[in-house]
Amino acid sequence: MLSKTQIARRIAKEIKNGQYINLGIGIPTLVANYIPDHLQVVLQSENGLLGIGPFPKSADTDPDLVNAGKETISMVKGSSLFDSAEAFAMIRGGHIDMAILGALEVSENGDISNWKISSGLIKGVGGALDLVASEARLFVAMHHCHKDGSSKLLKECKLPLTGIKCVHKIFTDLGIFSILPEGGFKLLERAPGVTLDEIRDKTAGKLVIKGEIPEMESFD
Amino acid sequence: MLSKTQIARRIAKEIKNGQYINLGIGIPTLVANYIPDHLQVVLQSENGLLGIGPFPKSADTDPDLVNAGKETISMVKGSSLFDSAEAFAMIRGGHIDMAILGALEVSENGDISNWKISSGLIKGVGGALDLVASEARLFVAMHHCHKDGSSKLLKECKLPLTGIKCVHKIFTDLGIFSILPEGGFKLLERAPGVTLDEIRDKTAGKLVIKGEIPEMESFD
Amino acid sequence: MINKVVADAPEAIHDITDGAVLLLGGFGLCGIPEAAIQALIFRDLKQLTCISNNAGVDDFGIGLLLKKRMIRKLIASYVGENAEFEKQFVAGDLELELIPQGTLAERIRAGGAGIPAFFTPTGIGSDVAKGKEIREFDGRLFLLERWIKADFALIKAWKGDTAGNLIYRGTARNFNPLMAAAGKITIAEVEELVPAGELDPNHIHTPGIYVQRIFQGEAYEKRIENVTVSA
Amino acid sequence: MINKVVADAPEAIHDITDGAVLLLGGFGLCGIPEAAIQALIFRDLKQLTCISNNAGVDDFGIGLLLKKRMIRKLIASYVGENAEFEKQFVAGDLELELIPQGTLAERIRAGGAGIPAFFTPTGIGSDVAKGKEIREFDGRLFLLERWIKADFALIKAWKGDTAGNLIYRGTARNFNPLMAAAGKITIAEVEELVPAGELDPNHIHTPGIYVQRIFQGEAYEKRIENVTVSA
Repeated sequence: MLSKTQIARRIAKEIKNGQYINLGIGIPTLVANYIPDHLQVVLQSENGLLGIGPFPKSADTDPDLVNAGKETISMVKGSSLFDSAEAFAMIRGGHIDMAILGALEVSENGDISNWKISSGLIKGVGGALDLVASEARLFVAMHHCHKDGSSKLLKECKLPLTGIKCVHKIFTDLGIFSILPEGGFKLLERAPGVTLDEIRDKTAGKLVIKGEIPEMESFD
Repeated sequence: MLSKTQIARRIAKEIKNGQYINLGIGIPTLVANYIPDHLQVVLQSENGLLGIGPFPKSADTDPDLVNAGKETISMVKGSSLFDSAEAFAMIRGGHIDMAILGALEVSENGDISNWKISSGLIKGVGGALDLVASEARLFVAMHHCHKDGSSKLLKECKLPLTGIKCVHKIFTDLGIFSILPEGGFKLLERAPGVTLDEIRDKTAGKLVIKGEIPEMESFD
Repeated sequence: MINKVVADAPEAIHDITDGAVLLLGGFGLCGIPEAAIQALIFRDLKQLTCISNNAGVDDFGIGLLLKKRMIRKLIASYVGENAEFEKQFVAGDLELELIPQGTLAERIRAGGAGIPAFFTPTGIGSDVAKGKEIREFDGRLFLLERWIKADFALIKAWKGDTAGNLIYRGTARNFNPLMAAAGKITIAEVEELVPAGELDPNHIHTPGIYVQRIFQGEAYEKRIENVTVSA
Repeated sequence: MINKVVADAPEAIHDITDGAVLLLGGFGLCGIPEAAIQALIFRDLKQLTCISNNAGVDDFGIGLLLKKRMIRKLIASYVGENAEFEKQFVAGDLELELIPQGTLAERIRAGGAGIPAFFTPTGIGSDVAKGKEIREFDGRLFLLERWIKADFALIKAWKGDTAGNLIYRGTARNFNPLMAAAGKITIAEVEELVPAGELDPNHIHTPGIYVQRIFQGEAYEKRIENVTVSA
């Protein structure tokens, strides 16, 4: 079973040279820390920055420089700043290659629900709807199950939908799954030490296991 | 009868403090030279400048600084530069207060035709269609008649229309006219030495002359 | 150049009335019109409609207007950081319209640019699409969204000049430039106000034509919502 | 940062093929991609569709492509300065689509921004509205216009960096930033190319994400169409 950090590290391996990437709040934000140095990739913050750098030193925090999670950040060499309309023109216009988002539920045909809800109130939709409707390759990073043990990989989402048929791959603490064109979670890799039975047990939607399923390389 | 320069000088008197104005090619461009110094007005060039200044000294011409007529210009203090989408967002979005355009024909209900045509080819539409469709107050500056002596103030335009029911006032070498809500060119002022008969004679559309028509102050 | 300078925030906002529709710049607490908000809470206004990406936090930003119960309706993309908001909403005292962030930005941009409606892919398949016209272009589905305009836009920039030209700094730009163009009366506050001609025309983010009033604010707190640092 | 630098104009445009749809930046001769146009005329291309505000003059700008009869269709707002264009058009060798300048700009902006269609007041009552959907919003009539995208966008900036970030100068900005976003492959030429990190992120007009290739051009002529001076 992977920790949040390990999920982030595993996703980082999927990143290709030359990509422009939007990282959602939560586990996706952690991915930034594990992108291999030899890759030239650019992280977008939808509040108006291309080229997110590491968190700043304490003395360098700048209230005018935050990411979409309202956290203080830094810029890298070659960054550019712009307004919110331009930020989403980039997303909607198909210029962002990949989006990595958290989710509350994913359905076996690739629908996603990731709206936060409390007291019956949807707390917000943010920029996720724009990202899932864009042409960006969409990866989901999340725990396989809710805290009560129920599966987040469902036949159909129960919560309000963020997007339909848009998820490409799902990275959980138990494994990696792609969405089959005809529907179904296709298991690609298992997390170290996780059995097929455990994955079967914790996946409520249609699970497809074909041939030998490799175990992920372990993380130090 | 007014010269082009005198038409421009007369229009300049209509300009009010605080206005943002777009000046078309031809007589309208000349208006810039006669705006009273005590007025704070800003001239827009739809190729991306607010704050057109005078033509530059010969040594100061800059190929990267031209107006919509592709003429070298200068900037004033407080100018701003922007792209063509922003320039027309200003126009279409109702931020430009007044537009002064040339015309080939104006109809008695305020339609305007100002497309250039040669060899049966419309040479272009430029930004005029955007200006006439905006909420800017639209003044037309033109000769009263074509070179063959036929009137440009018509019952209906014969050339392709640039806009409908959009002209507020017309300034010609013979006089100043407003468009009546019910249709018709209402004569407001005569050019120095021009008789009502001459204006009647040279106006093909419905002309409305009510009461005493003042003669313009003469120009030195 | 046309001089747009007013003395201070109270003068700038003096004619905002009950029931007014306001655009408020900023993303979270970054780039918000602190001085205008402070001036607003000293006025006994009611039934405001506030359009802003977020609702601030309980004791800063739009949260201050919420606490004074000046807001009847909030149009935003995310309101998760504000407990006061949740309380009033659950009690039924407050109306909320949630809009995807990119659609919110584009609708405001459309308002300023004279585009009454546009098609966007965002929201297809979600509740956002309910009741909206859906149409296929080039084999994909899109839904029709309308422009957003407001009586007043309250925005914040870094530097400004007397002609209303504005330059923002860092990610404090966010919604401010779009809102500048979509307000019937746009009120800009800046950290540094300079005479017209001192800003490089090529660096200006918001041309002065969009700004009706400008003033220099004082003692900006610029509170950070989440301080995150690396070792 | 992703390095977008190519050696020169011939390399940058090497894969443009017959029948390609091109966006070309500039207004008149101001801010046009001189080097890319020069490289194009050395290639024996046919049946190009060129989208640009103007058609250049007979011996400069897009006029050079016209003279070589490389263009089948021109989409522009004004073509009045080019006699060669008129000759080919009257002979029936060339197709022309005239679009109001603001609509042209907004359609290209929409192409880059993922907006397939939008309503605009421009053209109501004119031939431009023929065959287009007309709809009333808030008591006024608007017509529906579609996005414009292209296989390649050829644009020109003042300064650029290796990551493709661009800064324009004066009114040479015009259509270039919009076209940058609407080209599947956007080729930017600059007068000065600097390493990533040398341009102030706050001054960048076109973020590098829109640019696929960048090179520094040589010996820009920057011809002035109408030199006008004051005494």
